[in-house]
Amino acid sequence: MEAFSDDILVFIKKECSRYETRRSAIIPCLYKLQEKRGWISPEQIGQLAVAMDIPPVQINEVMKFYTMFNQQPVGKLHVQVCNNISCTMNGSRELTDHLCKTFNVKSGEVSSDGRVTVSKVECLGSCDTAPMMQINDEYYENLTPESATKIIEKLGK
Amino acid sequence: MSIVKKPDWKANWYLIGIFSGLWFTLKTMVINIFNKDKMPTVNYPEEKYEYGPRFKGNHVLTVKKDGSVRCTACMLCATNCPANCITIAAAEHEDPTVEKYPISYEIDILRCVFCGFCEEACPVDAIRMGPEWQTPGLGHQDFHYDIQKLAYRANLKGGVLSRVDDEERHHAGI
Amino acid sequence: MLNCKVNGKEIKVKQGTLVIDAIKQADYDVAHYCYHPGLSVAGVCRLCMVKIGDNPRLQIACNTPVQEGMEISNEDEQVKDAVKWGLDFHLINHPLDCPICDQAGECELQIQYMKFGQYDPEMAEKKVKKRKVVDLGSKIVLDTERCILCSRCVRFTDEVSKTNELGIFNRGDRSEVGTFEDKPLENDYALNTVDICPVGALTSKDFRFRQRVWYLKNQSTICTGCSTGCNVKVYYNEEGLFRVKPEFNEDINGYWMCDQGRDVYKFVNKDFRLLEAQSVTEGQAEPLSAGKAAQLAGEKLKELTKVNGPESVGVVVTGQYTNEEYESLFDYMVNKLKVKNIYHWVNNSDTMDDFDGLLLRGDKNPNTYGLKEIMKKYSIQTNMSDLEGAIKSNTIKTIVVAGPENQAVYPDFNERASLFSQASNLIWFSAGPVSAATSKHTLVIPTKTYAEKSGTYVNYKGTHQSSHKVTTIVRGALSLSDSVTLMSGESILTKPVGPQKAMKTNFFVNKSGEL
Amino acid sequence: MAEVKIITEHYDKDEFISLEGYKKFDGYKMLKKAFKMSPQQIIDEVKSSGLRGRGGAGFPTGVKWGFLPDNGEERYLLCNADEGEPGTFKDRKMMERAPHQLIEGMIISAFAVNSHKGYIYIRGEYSYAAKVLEQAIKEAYDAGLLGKNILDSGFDFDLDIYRGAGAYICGEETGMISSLEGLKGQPKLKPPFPAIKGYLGKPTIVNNVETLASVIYILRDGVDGYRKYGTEKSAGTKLFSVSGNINKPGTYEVPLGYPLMDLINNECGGLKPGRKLKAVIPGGSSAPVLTAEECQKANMDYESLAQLGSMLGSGAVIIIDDSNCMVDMLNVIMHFYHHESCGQCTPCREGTGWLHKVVSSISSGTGRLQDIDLVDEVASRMMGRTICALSDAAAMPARAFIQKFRNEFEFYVREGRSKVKGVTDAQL
Repeated sequence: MEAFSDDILVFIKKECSRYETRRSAIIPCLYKLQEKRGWISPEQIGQLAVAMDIPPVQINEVMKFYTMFNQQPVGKLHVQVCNNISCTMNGSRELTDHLCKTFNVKSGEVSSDGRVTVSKVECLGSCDTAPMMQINDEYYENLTPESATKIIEKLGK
Repeated sequence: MSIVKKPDWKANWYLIGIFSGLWFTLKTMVINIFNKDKMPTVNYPEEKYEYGPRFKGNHVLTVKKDGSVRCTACMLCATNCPANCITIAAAEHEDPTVEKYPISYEIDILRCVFCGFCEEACPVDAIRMGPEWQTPGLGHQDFHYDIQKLAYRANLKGGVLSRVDDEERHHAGI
Repeated sequence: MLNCKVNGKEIKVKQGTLVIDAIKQADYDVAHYCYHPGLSVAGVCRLCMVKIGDNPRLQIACNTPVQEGMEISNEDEQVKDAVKWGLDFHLINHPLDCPICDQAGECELQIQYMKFGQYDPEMAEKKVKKRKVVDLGSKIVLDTERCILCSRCVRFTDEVSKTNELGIFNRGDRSEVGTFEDKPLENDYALNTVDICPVGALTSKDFRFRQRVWYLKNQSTICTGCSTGCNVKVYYNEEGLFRVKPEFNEDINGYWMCDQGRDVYKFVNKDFRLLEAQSVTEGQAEPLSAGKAAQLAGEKLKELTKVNGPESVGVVVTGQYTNEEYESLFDYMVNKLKVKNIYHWVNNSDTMDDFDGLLLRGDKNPNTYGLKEIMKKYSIQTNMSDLEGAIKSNTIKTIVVAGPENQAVYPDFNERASLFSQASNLIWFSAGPVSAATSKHTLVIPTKTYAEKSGTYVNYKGTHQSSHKVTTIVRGALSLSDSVTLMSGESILTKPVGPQKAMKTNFFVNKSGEL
Repeated sequence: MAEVKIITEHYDKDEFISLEGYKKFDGYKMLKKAFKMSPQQIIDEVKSSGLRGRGGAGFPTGVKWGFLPDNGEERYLLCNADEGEPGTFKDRKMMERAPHQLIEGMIISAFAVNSHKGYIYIRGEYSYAAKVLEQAIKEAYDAGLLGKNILDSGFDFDLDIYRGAGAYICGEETGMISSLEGLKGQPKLKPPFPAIKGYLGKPTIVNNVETLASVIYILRDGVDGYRKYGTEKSAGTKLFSVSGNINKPGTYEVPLGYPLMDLINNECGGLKPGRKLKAVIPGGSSAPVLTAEECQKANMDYESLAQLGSMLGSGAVIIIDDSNCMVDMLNVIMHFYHHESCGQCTPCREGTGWLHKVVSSISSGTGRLQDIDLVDEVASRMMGRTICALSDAAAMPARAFIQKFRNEFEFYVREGRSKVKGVTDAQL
């Protein structure tokens, strides 16, 4: 188990005093932890609990409540295709199936080379440009199966 | 308290009774000799009577597919037993999908009234009343049936399979 | 005081009372899982629905304070429908574990189902599967599938024990109660979570599968584990005691008790008891009945005080007996035999004043304060440390010990016993066997434990609490007062104790007419 | 009547994003005007303008502000930018295109309710919007528009941004407060309402992005100017996020009371050629669906839609044409609520799961006829029984779909396939 680097510890300290309660800093700190590897391991939660002086169970509760924190390793490119109503009407299922087939993964799983994870997510608030997907933090809109593949391949290089 | 009664005067006419009895015996014997098929009795123990399928005889503990006892030690049979003849000791099973099982299950067959309530109370078809009714034994110890006897006695040929299967239920999502 | 109407019945309640408590006060049943008077309000089970006035929207009773003139109804058709469906929502993903679930028989789901439900399930789809038999340390087993997520246990660890072990993870119907990384739940109050769990999600390892609850009777008594004197309920049948649960007492323990107190029933059971009296003369043991032994002891003491004088007798008393027993013992010793060498055996003087801030105290005797009161009353001021010298110098030749009921909390037990054995005569009242008592003339007399006698205990703050006899475990044992009566040559009225059989109630037998 | 651009007037200009550009278009002018007024005057102004919460519930903003207790406790102003309702994306547009508009609106509102600390709770997925806002807040601090003694008015206001992490329920105001406190985003019991006991037990006002931005224009145009648009009970303009099977999806600002069909045919360029309108969800996925006939008489305001048994919600108009299977649509919606239920109250936790299971068993062809009634029954028992409105939000569309498109559901159960050609089994 790797100890937290100094910049993370500094960040945690800063965030803890930024908000009215120390607990409010849990989400920002979890984001920070996820930044590096793309997911958060239980050991990291244990360490964070010590660093923040909050019971680990409360951090775990928060982490498991929110969908944006990954509890499992994800690929370098975390492709999240919106599968809610407007996107479904505009062909997001075909898009997801196509991506899964192209990169040879099942929805929610990491591809064998560890590069891509394709997952279905709920509405990302970009319904006017459906179908759309989010890769890591970026939105990609008005997709077709072909254009989506191109984008991912370009980013993967 | 018993009261000794003096014999009635009618008792003096006992000879009539004796002869009518002898006559009945003789008559039936002759009928039976010439009409053997209709005879209601059987030649026990050479012949044995076949009871109906719903006959409530000695208990059988059913088994699972892997051969272990189906009983989950829920104690409903013991609770329901009007004769108080079932004693169960439960224990934790190492397999978490089984969780609870009986380490000992005893039926005091001498107290049992064969009412069948245990069978009815069982939620997992673990106990049934079997077709056997011959229960000879030499001492009291022979009438305390344990798991070995209830589930695996020789004539059950390795055990009777329960109709309720955990795995099937699991797949059905119950 | 506020006036309100519950189902048409007029009652008066205190300011700030919740509707749910008002309904209970009016003797109506109200279904609820998440509400617990000792915890904060969560309002998540949505079963305690009531109709207030003409408001068409149902309210939850646990988050609504009573207001003047409120008209509360929980027998309305609308409420019944809400409760029935609320129950249905609880049950659709609840596993059919009743046969193997320890909670069966006292499960709130079963109780409510028999009252409001009794219908066939409408759910044809698969239930949500979750983790079963999760080991949470040495005390508790967790079954997340059975959990109805009432969050009582989570609130308990947050608010009462303040240890924050439990949490609810994930969301929606995938929610699961648990600890972080299945860490053991090992705080001193952990088993309270088992009590407050309305279903069988949390079960106690100690009680697990040992008995079905409907075979057990219960009786209120007082925990003798420490000087707090928590009010408890012991669950027992003819085989012995099986478990202890706390009972509400606002002044003493609230709704809770510690986990150590839950083990206090163990020394009461037959396996750990002295079943009959023993007279050991120079290594030759001879069993005899307790009554005989007490009479023998009385005669012996009378003789010894006459021969050697009352100064040669030392009496050692522990803080584990009732006030009544102390009274009779002191009366006999001081007034009849003129013995003044009465010593208070303190088991753990270093940790005596420890307190963990909630309930648990360092003084592991239920009645230290009662003993001190009595000693004051008879103006006895002695010091236990003097006794050793007195024994060694042979000024005290006879020792009478009112030994501890629970020997486990006396770490110096064997050491003291061998000290007392140096005196030539030893009379020991004990609930458990005393193998270390090896004096020339030893008489060990079995005594009753707290569950077998009635009496008064005085707790750390001087509250007198009387407890009642629960059951008889060892028929040959005597209470200390009975022994003293016998020792002084009088006879006690012994009622013949028949076999105490907790007859199980059999539905079919009792209601045979309905078959 | 056509599109009226009040809030969105300068959204097409890129320079509007920066403080400089924003100031060019009269930015922060209303703030100066506000500081000359008394807080009570602003509250009265907002009250009489008839501004209603734009987040979904439509509660009058001025009235909400009036609930604050006058006990000298610290107050918080929270901006609800956790826009999770499927079909809604107006707030994202607002934050990305005009961050200073929101900041100005917040300072004015904070001044009105006398709060000195504000948070913008933005949903975690909107990382770009969060960056834009963060930059804008920094600019505002540097320009003395935030912090101590703003524009020499003696009023202090600190604004911070807080990112959520992907939970629809945090759009509910108490859920958002929980999340902001660092707890799971589970709604809290009401009463007490946030205005009395909210964030950290202090009085708290939670308003939507659009609501807060509207305050600027109420001050600019005055009550009469604001009320020029909209209806008597639903005053002003509103942003509608139009999506689905439509030619020009996007955000449109029209006066409240605007006919739905006009919005579809004029602003959004109508349906795709050869398609027929089948249904419209007028206010985000939790609003009961409208059939094509109902759409003809629907006006986009709170009352008109309520009359039709639906609601305006967050203003997310989802257009469904005849190429879509309604069973499938409901399955998608139920999956969403099953996924997003916070798991606190039993009826919602179990009910959303149950509804999803039943609907997906219908859409996978294994449904029974009685399942259709079961959905309606289960949904009806979920309504009004929980802490927050999520179970209502799940139950309302379920009931509306079943009631209004029953024949499609029955066909699906009987035939095991969709009535609409080309739609295969649900791939969900």
